[in-house]
Amino acid sequence: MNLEVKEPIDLVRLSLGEKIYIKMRGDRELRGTLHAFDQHLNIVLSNVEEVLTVIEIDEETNEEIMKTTRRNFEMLYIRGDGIIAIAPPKRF
Amino acid sequence: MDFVLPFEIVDKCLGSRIWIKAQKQREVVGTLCGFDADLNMVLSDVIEYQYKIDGSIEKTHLDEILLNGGQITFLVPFKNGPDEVLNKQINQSNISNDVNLEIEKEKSNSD
Amino acid sequence: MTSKSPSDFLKNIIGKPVIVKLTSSIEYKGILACLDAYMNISLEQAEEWIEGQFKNKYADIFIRGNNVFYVTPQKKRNLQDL
Amino acid sequence: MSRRNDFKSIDLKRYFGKKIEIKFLDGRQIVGTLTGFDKVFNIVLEEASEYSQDPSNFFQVTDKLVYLGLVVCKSSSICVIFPSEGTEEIANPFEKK
Amino acid sequence: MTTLRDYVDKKVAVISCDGRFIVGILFGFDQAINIILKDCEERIISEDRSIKKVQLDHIEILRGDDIVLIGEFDTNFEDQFESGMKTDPIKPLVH
Amino acid sequence: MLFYQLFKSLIGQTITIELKNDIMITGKLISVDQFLNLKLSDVQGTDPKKNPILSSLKTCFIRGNVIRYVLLPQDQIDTQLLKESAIKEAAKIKEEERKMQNRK
Repeated sequence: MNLEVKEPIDLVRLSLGEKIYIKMRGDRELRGTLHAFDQHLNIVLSNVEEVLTVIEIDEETNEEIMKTTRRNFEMLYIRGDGIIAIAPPKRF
Repeated sequence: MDFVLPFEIVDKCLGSRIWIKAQKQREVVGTLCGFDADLNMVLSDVIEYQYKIDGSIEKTHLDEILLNGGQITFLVPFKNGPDEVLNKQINQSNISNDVNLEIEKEKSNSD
Repeated sequence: MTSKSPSDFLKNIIGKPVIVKLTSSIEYKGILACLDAYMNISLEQAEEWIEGQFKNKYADIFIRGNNVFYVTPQKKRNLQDL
Repeated sequence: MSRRNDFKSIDLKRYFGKKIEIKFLDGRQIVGTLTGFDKVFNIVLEEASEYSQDPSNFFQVTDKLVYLGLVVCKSSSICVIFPSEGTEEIANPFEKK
Repeated sequence: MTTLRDYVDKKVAVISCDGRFIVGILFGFDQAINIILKDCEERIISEDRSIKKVQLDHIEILRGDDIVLIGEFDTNFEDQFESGMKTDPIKPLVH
Repeated sequence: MLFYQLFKSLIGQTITIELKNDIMITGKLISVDQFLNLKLSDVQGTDPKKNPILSSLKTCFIRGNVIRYVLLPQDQIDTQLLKESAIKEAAKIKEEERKMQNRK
């Protein structure tokens, strides 16, 4: 397997089998082990933790507060068009 | 008035200023250095305008950028952007055909 | 020297510090490792800035092209890296 | 049976030299004289003006026109094209009485 | 192959990207999943999760890009609707 | 092709799909096409209390581009095979794009 990063997508290829961080639209972030990807960035991750950040307005103080909710999935297919960025392992 | 091709106009604008209206209430003005078939554009001496909901405008100056053509809504070649154009208040009640539309022409030195 | 076509512009800034601004206004500042026809970008030592505030640091990051608004050379290396 | 390879849904030649209006996907709207287009419907207008947008609601267009002049419109962001002549605004049929 | 052929002339339910729930007879479709529905009725789901049936007096043509899902409608589900069943409103789809 | 093959290998399995409008649907996968449109039978809302209206569907056709996630049955996925196929396909795509470049 050639270890060289010549194209951006090579960065994803080199992360196969590793734990990666994915930033998605809708303020979602995923962490999990990468098992598959294609040129559209469709992806399969295992042992996934999803963090969803929601901004809520506190009725009394009318302030914006950041609330995060977490979900876990054993094995997840992710459609590529929702992905903004991917960071390989040991780096986040 | 003869038939012109869109890309011919953009080609003629090489080296001149161009005003780009982009998605999400953004505008970009710069000197057109180059472009490709997807209208990705290289611009220099750039000003980026971000129009906000509260009516304020955020301006950013940049030396040179590669702009993603997918973000472009439309282009105004040879114009230097919102600061140059005097906001003309052209009153026009509605678009119905019997009301003849009075557009006050302002022949800017576009060439 | 103003580079001409998009590909010339890219050849000149590969390996240089750049700012990548996304359509959502998030900015990534880092060394441009490579870029492809879809404007997918990979950066090294990248910093993530949201609404002018530093958020995260990534040794490597892949950015999907359809989210990119523009790429621009960083004027001067930011102090954090020195 | 001749295969129609490029099905033309709208023949813009009819509007050449006429005043047309274009609404874009991001809510912008302009009016100008059609002077050119290509086969993917990138469009050139001359003597064009833009209806300035209501800053508080960007999808609401005001009557204020800002003169632009020569304009090149990107086909992928065009939503609606119509001739100014023969178009008039009607009451909103969906308004709850 | 996934096809809508076996839904033609059948009662189907369609969820659109702006969150509408429309029931009708599938009159036609194409590969881009543009569809034509006749004898349509819309199920309006309000904030209090109640469902109201509204007859539409027109043929509904929906572009493929505007469609979330098309399902084969189970007609003997009708009595459930009559019984004042409650369901969450359908949110608009954000790409 | 990689994910088309993956979903084809899951035909007959029960999967849960989360859509970009936050609706979650569970059903048995009956077919998939090259756009990754999916067709399910025995359909119901993953949480039937939230959207019982989905139980009015015998089978349903879901457009690929409205899908956010598909929750996959872990025991049905051969991750080693997936990894090898991903590498093979990435190399093939690169090869095709290189040929395209040379021809330009």
